[in-house]
Amino acid sequence: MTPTIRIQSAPFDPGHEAALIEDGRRDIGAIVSFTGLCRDEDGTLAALELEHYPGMAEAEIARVAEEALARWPLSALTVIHRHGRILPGERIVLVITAARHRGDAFAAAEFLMDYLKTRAPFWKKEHRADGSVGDWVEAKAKDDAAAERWNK
Amino acid sequence: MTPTIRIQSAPFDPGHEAALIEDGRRDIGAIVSFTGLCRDEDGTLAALELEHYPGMAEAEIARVAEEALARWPLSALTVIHRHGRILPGERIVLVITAARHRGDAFAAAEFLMDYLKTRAPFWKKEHRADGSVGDWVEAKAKDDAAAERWNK
Amino acid sequence: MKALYFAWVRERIGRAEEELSPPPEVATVGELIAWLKSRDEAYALAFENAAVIRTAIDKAHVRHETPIAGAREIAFFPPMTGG
Amino acid sequence: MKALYFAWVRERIGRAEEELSPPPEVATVGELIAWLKSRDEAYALAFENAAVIRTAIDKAHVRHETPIAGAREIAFFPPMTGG
Repeated sequence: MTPTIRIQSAPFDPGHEAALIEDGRRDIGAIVSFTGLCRDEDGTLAALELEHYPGMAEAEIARVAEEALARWPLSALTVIHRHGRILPGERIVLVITAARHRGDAFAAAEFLMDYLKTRAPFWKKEHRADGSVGDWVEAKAKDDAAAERWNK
Repeated sequence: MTPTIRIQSAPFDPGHEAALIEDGRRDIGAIVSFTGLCRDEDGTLAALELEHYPGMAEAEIARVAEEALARWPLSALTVIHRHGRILPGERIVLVITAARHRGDAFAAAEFLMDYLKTRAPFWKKEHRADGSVGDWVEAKAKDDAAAERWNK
Repeated sequence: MKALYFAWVRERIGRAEEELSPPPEVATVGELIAWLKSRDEAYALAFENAAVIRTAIDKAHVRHETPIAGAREIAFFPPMTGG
Repeated sequence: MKALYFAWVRERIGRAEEELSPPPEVATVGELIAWLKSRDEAYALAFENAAVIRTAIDKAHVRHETPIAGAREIAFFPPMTGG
């Protein structure tokens, strides 16, 4: 099974991507779809600018996907990550896992997100609503800890 | 926040339901969508007949949803469960959780599925491809164990 | 009180619902099951392994030790297999 | 070898890529960082906290102890914040 991996500036449609996986199959019992969105609770963010390392982003996500396929019996796997300018409320990342059983689909999706957060070469810069260029988003220790738990 | 809960015989569209949750919001960082499908790997199943206890199905899912809302800070929550005749490859159940952070959305979705499996009053009967009426699907000890882990 | 039966409990008893008027000494869900079981072969078959039977009073799960006093609707069914 | 810089490493150095020809005694990624740091103030600022700098050789993550021999492309960047 070859995972679907795309790095793109264009928006994506999670429902469409899941339907592509389901289509015509009778062997999938569980589909888990994770969508990560650009959040701005206090109204100070104009946009996030997502920089990435072309070539390595695809390669690294492919390595993480292979790791997931080695750990869990998956029927299908899709990862889409946007780059460029992303507005509050817009989707940034999509992970879809399909499996016979729900436990495998859930575990693989969570693993993929934890690893993408800490290993995929993307960096977020904030553009503020007041027109100024804000800071680069700082990596969170919480994300490292989340990825670390899969090594136990 | 009032969860969306629907028990219906009609099909549902997971992408549409997630889009309804996302629409116009800037405070959601993570959406986890779980779809459970009717599986038939060996081609012997014509359909599943899903019997349910009207009234109690809605009430019990509402109780499980309230329990999830008490445990995790969720921005939105949708549960849809079909009843009646369901063909292989068709969707049976949908759980969508939205939260600021992905850990809460993942945990709540998995909790909801584990509890739905063991507490929601639905029963599956198999109709075989050879025209015969098959068995009632037996409850799995694995599902009880999965629900039990949330009590720790 | 109204009794409801689901899945193979319903099939074995041969009906989906009925009115029950148990004698006053039947105080708990478990005693109601024992009373039903003694009615005829169909009930005996439905409740032959009483320990696996799940029960709900007024649309909420209850245990076999739960008193039935005040119940308007009581349901009997196998372990759930939804989701 | 080709060097690539991303995010605030790129901003501090003031360019996204360049060709590097380190002297032969520069054997590891960490030594390459130390060599770059000594070039001028921009590099010194970019690599002031060398421990946080992540590195990749030919599009795969490597540690600061990794030898650079044979590397065609080496990239320097802050901890990732995608997803």
